Amino acid sequence: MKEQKNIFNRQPDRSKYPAKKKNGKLDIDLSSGKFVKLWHGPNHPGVTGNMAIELTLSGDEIVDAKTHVGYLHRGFEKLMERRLWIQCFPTCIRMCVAEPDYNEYLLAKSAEELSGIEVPEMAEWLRTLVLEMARLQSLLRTVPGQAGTLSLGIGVQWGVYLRDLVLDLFEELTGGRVYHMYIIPGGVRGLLPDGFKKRMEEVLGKIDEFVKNIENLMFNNIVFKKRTKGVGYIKPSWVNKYGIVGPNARAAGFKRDVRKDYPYLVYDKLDFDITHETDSDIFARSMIRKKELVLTLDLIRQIMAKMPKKGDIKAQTPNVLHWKIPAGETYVRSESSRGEYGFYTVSDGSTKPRRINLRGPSYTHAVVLLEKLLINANIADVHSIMVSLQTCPPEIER
Amino acid sequence: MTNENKNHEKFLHEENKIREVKAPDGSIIKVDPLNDYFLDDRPEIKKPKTNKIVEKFLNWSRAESLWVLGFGTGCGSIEIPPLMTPRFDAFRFGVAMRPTPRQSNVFIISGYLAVKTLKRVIRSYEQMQGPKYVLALGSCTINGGMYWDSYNTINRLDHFIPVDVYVAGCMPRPEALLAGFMKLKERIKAGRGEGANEYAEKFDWYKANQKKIINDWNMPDYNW
Amino acid sequence: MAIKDILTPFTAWKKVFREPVTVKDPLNDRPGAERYRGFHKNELKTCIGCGSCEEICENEAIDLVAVKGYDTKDGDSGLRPMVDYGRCCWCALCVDVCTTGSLTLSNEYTWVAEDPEEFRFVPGAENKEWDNNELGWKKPTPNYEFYGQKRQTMEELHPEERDHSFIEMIKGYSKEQAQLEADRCVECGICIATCPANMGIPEYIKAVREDDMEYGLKVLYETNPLPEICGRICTHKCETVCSVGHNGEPLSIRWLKRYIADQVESADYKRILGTDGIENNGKTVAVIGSGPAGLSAAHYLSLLGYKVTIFEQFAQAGGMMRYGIPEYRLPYNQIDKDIDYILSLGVDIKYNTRIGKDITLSELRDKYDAVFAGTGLHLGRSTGIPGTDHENVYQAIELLNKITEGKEIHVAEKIVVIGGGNVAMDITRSLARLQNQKYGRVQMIATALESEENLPADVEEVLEAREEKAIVNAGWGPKEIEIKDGKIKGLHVVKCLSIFDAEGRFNPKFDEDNKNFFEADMVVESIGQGMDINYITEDIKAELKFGPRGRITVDENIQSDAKWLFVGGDIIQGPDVIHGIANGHKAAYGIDNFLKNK
Amino acid sequence: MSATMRKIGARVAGRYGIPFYQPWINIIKLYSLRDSITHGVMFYLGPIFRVSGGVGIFLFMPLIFASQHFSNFSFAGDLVLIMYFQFFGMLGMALGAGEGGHPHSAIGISRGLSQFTTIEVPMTLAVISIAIQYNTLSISEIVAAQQGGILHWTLFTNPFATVAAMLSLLGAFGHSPFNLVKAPNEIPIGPPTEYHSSFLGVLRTNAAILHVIEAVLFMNLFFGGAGNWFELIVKSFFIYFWSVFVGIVFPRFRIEQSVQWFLKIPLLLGVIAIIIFM
Amino acid sequence: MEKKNKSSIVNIKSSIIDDIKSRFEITDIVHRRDNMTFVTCEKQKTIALITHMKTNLGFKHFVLLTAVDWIEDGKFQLTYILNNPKQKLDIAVRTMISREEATMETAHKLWKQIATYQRELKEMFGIDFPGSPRVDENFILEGWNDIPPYRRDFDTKVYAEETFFPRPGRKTNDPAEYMKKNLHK
Repeated sequence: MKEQKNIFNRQPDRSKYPAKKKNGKLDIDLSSGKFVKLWHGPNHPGVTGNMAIELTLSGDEIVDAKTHVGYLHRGFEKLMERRLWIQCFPTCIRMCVAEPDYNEYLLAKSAEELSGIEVPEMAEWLRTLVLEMARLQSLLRTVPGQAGTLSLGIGVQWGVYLRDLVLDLFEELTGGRVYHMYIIPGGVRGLLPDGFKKRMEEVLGKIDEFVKNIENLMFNNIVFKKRTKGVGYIKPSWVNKYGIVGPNARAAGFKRDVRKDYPYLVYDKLDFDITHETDSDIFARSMIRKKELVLTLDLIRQIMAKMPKKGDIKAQTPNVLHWKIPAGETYVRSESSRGEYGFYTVSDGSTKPRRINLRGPSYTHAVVLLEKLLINANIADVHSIMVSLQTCPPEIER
Repeated sequence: MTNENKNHEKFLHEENKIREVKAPDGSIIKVDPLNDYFLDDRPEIKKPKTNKIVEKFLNWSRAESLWVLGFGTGCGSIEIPPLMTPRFDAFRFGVAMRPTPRQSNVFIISGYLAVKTLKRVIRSYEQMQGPKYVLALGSCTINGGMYWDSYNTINRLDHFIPVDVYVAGCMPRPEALLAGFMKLKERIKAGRGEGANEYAEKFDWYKANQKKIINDWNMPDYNW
Repeated sequence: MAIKDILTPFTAWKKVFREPVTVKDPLNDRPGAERYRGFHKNELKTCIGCGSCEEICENEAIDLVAVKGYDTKDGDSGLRPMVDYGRCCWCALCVDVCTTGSLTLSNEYTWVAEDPEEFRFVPGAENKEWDNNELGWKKPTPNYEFYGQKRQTMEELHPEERDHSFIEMIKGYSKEQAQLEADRCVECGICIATCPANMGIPEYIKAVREDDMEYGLKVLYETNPLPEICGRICTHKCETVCSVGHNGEPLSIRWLKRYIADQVESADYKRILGTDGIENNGKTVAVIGSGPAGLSAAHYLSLLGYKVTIFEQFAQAGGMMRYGIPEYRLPYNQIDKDIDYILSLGVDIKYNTRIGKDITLSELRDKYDAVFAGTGLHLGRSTGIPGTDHENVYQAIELLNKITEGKEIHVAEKIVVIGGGNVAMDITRSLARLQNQKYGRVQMIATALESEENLPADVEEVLEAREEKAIVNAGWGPKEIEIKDGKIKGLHVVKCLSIFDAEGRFNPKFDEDNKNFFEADMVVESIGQGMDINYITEDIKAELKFGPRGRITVDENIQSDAKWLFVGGDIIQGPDVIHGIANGHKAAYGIDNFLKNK
Repeated sequence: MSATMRKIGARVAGRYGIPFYQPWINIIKLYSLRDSITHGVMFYLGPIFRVSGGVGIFLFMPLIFASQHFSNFSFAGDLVLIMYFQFFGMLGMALGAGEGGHPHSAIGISRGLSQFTTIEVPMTLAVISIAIQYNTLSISEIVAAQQGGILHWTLFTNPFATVAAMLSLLGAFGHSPFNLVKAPNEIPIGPPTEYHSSFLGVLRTNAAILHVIEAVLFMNLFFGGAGNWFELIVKSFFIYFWSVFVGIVFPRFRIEQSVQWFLKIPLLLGVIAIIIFM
Repeated sequence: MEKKNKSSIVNIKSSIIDDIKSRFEITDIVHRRDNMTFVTCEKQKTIALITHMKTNLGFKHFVLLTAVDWIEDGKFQLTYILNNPKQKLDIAVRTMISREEATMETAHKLWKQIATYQRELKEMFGIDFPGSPRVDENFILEGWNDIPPYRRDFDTKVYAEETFFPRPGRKTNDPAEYMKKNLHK
């Protein structure tokens, strides 16, 4: 494991850093002119979503960082306490813009688990397909996005174009472009349209070719390597301390993947192994995401091959207009492209949920971990570290 | 943004509080940071130029090169990257993303507006220059959308900043967004894009609405 | 510093020469996918304004508003959904829950406007250009519903078990069967207006769902004092209009009503309905006939504090319910359960007292403050075809009366019943049972003027009759009963082409050469009943006005022109129980405010 | 010119890119904006310096070789003058933006200045080596010396100087590996954060002139000047294209990395070039 | 990883549960799935229980901390969910704290992200965690002068109607009433 390798491989002189005050606060007396307070604010073109980081700089080194969230707070958990279970279905999707399908699946799964409904087999396959396609379109945006932070623009252009093709496939299957509203408590809302498999194969072919291009463009690009190797290093010991999950943990060598550890839907019928890297810096994390991309392509192909032809899509649930779910609580988790994504649902036997709480991976990555990583990083790397952790602010404040 | 907001004292950071400072010549100066920071003069109404032809030509140029402020306020901002990339290339229509409010003249409000974002939106809107236009996406700006009963999102956008064009859709598609741009161009060329003047005329009404919602008027405390 | 790292990025340049992938003209050459959720469309004809789309919408984006050209009528609330695109999130739950399937989404998605008020519209009414593109989101097909389309099957006695005994045929719902059936209700309330008594149907279905029988009973008794009876023999108009019935089987409202009444013991009726300590306001009302109208009037009058006395001509109360309807459809102990509760409210009843014979109407007029006449139709009508005077030709009503009183009646080997209504079916199936008991075989033929589809009897009645091996042969006009040496040989019939002529008056046309002969040695006529109001003496009759077919006309609170006389039930309106109950209910309030401002 | 470059860049990304007349529309629109807020005199003077730098170079640059009115005012020491004007423009920008008061512009300026100085080093070395080689300081003579056939271009006579200059050119144009000055992702747009409407218009016009002139300068110094208009356009186009060619496919260096990179290879080449002709 | 069959997970879990039961009195154990159980423990013992689980029962990964507002019986229910990545087990510890003076001792030393959870709970529910770092900075809401919004007695619909400006001119009517008005008086 490489220690943080500084380009000038000399320790920055600590003199200009503020000493730590007794209560852990750094005594930065702003008027001393040594420090500049800068807001990597909500209006920054680089921020994915709205999250502000209050940086205190001395020269180009960041001395202290505080993440401010709350720009996208809509109080989902409060709204969902006022809505019937079926009405929570379209509301809970809007919690995370990058991957709406995981919210749908988790709400459906917790409702089914609490009320003991069995989902038909065809619906399970369709759900896995939709979840994998959601992971695909999210990775298509973040893998080249990492290069985009270093202004390698064309990678992003290709990636977002291909993501758009995947969105078209979503549109045919589910009827919606980004918010699919497809996985409903009890099953799914439609079978595969005809000719879907052929079009899917076409798009996957284009994405294979894209992965080859990205490899040439990003992964053996001297400047990209210089900018990402050794930056934003996560010590393996932090993984448990900070609750790091998903690709960021796998980049630090931990073999943790909810799809493998707690198999849900039909993941136990698909054979794949967990991707992992060892030196956990930005380069390793983007490498992990590229491997995940390749893995998702392969998974989708497997699903398409093994999927049964016909089958009914929805179990018979009680009348949704007054569906009383028996009292109880459950925690249901799934693996989104950013890590473990879980719903903690409590129902009190009435027609409305008592409490639904989303455990998003960015909750720890963006707030506590990012503040730790940014200390003595360079101002130019703030944005690339944030994107490498794949933070999605609406998940933090819901 | 005067200081007399009713529950204002509760949320004032210490460095913004009114304080007395001893001047070098010994006299005491009362410093009220919030007033000094923000010039409180009202935006003047700038009437378009007299003769029609020049105004028409300028309007044409304003319509052809729309510089959008890259501030994704809501969930619709996920539909803006596809707009800028190969699939629905908006550069062809003269649309370009500008990072700073100073240089941009179209403000895309891409969905719901939390109160905290609303404060930044107002501040960015006031920083924008000259003939500025607002494109409101999605149903959240028209009548509150799905968060009509949320305590933290505003219901109607036209109460806070003058809006030029609304695009329907719960996250309108990029094509609908482009149609929105076309409509905006039409409106500018027809000379109806006077949002800035409208903001100046009804300044007090807008300010009153904004004050009713936002209680914490502290601005990030730059230290110089 | 691998050389490869410096050079490989340049491979990206090969993309320059490839054709760019931008969509040429994005505005109009990228239609939504075949299943895309675009803007709303609604066929206003099939929509019945049931409001279930408004109920499921979590953003309250849908309001129900009146639309020009669609007014409220039976089974259609006349309201149409208006969608507010400042709230809608295009989740299409309203399309999936729509009971009639009229609301769908087109795949059009571009709508740009400068004025925010424009985004509220009634789909289908303001002709938008996407009203007729048929691509777009429809309700997903393979068995995808939000509420059960199929009814809970009600188990009945098999034909073999029931065709020789008079025990009750329909067993009624078990607890979780009733709850599953009640769960299918979308609480739209369209059935309330169709039910003549305007019962709070969604209310008591909700009570069944929440298993709160006491509240259910309270709701029932608000508008219908005879739930047990009504739960068995009501003509359930509400089920024909139930919105769930449009795309699936309607809710079995009648059986649910019966389920509630069955669950509650008659002992604690009083406790639940809180009707024991009603102080009497001194006024007295006389009720003639203890049929549904009479009983319901008596119930509500005694609730209002009046002292009610009922005069019944037969030995037991119940009128047509007891004497007209055989026991396998309506067991007598259920009738007694309802009637005993009403009597327990302080209503006294005088059996075997016939008005006009023992007491005259004018006596009642003087002794009581108001009189309610609900005597019903007890006289059978004869077809008047030759041979009807033979002693083996009976009226259905008398036979049914005798069966109820347990008297012995003549049951022949082969019997023909003339008539196609419910009463005809009742007499056919009762005689079939008696034939089974006596001869072990059934030879019954029921014939009627009307053709098979528009037989007046309920569909399931005809079906069950056929199950009990009675032959129902519709579409024949009776010509003549052939009598040979004192015994009936059979009935000559001839094909009936049409029953009513252009103006709707009853004069059937026959096709003479298409003859048929039903061999039988007993004939029963059941072509409708007449009323015997000869107890109304001439002087009172002068004050009254008579409508078509001799029925007394009354105003909307059932008051005849002789102010003190209220007339209700079958003699003024409608063939079934629920109309009687509704009239009784209205009459009670009519009498109440008549006596208040007298 | 810059529009065509952006169009080519767009093509790599697979999209159509902006119509070629777009930059002119942008400039017109910028002048058409109604109100503009100034942050004091210096803020106002910044763009003026910038434009004067650009125009200055334009004046003293011999565009077409040996044609009368197009060699405009080229005199003996104009090479040094042009170098001075280049740096003068950069300085003007720095002063103006500093007044703007936005932290991002402050950082942008510190980066811009440090990067520009490091670019100057190999550039001046290359220029000195050429001056020594043709022992003259006037561009027109240098161009004259390179006439007659491709072999006479400085590219071949003094390859090290050309390569050093070309690499430093990358930094001058501010394309991708070294576009730290504007750095769209890290600090929104660097120095011109505060500039808007007419000021920005001035800056934009100057930027267009500056890029073209620098291409022409390099053409004259290293690629044998231009005989006629067509040759001028083609050559400057390719020189400009070189920086775009590299820029599109490489991400951005951090400031200390770019400074360090410049001081390594291009400096070495510059020194060798000088030694050869010493 | 070899495929663990169902029974082995269950008996590992039961051994852990018994271990916990012996040390701390825990009530109403609910087995939601074979790898998920909910356990209730009273307020004082919770942090000790969690530290015990973290140190020597291998529950290294902290999943989430949240609060559920049982307003009827005046209680907040705090749920700590912990996960044992090796055994692939989840155990959620529930504690009931009173709604009026809602305080809970802080657990931020165990995991770093607990501080953020506690900050959010302080702001959203008003549950105070004395000593947790930066607990009283406003985390999500800015300039909020009403009761903490996630409590159930705060009605968000009423609040939205008075503060924000709902668009007037919307009137809906109920089909049953409408028909009642038109068809039968």
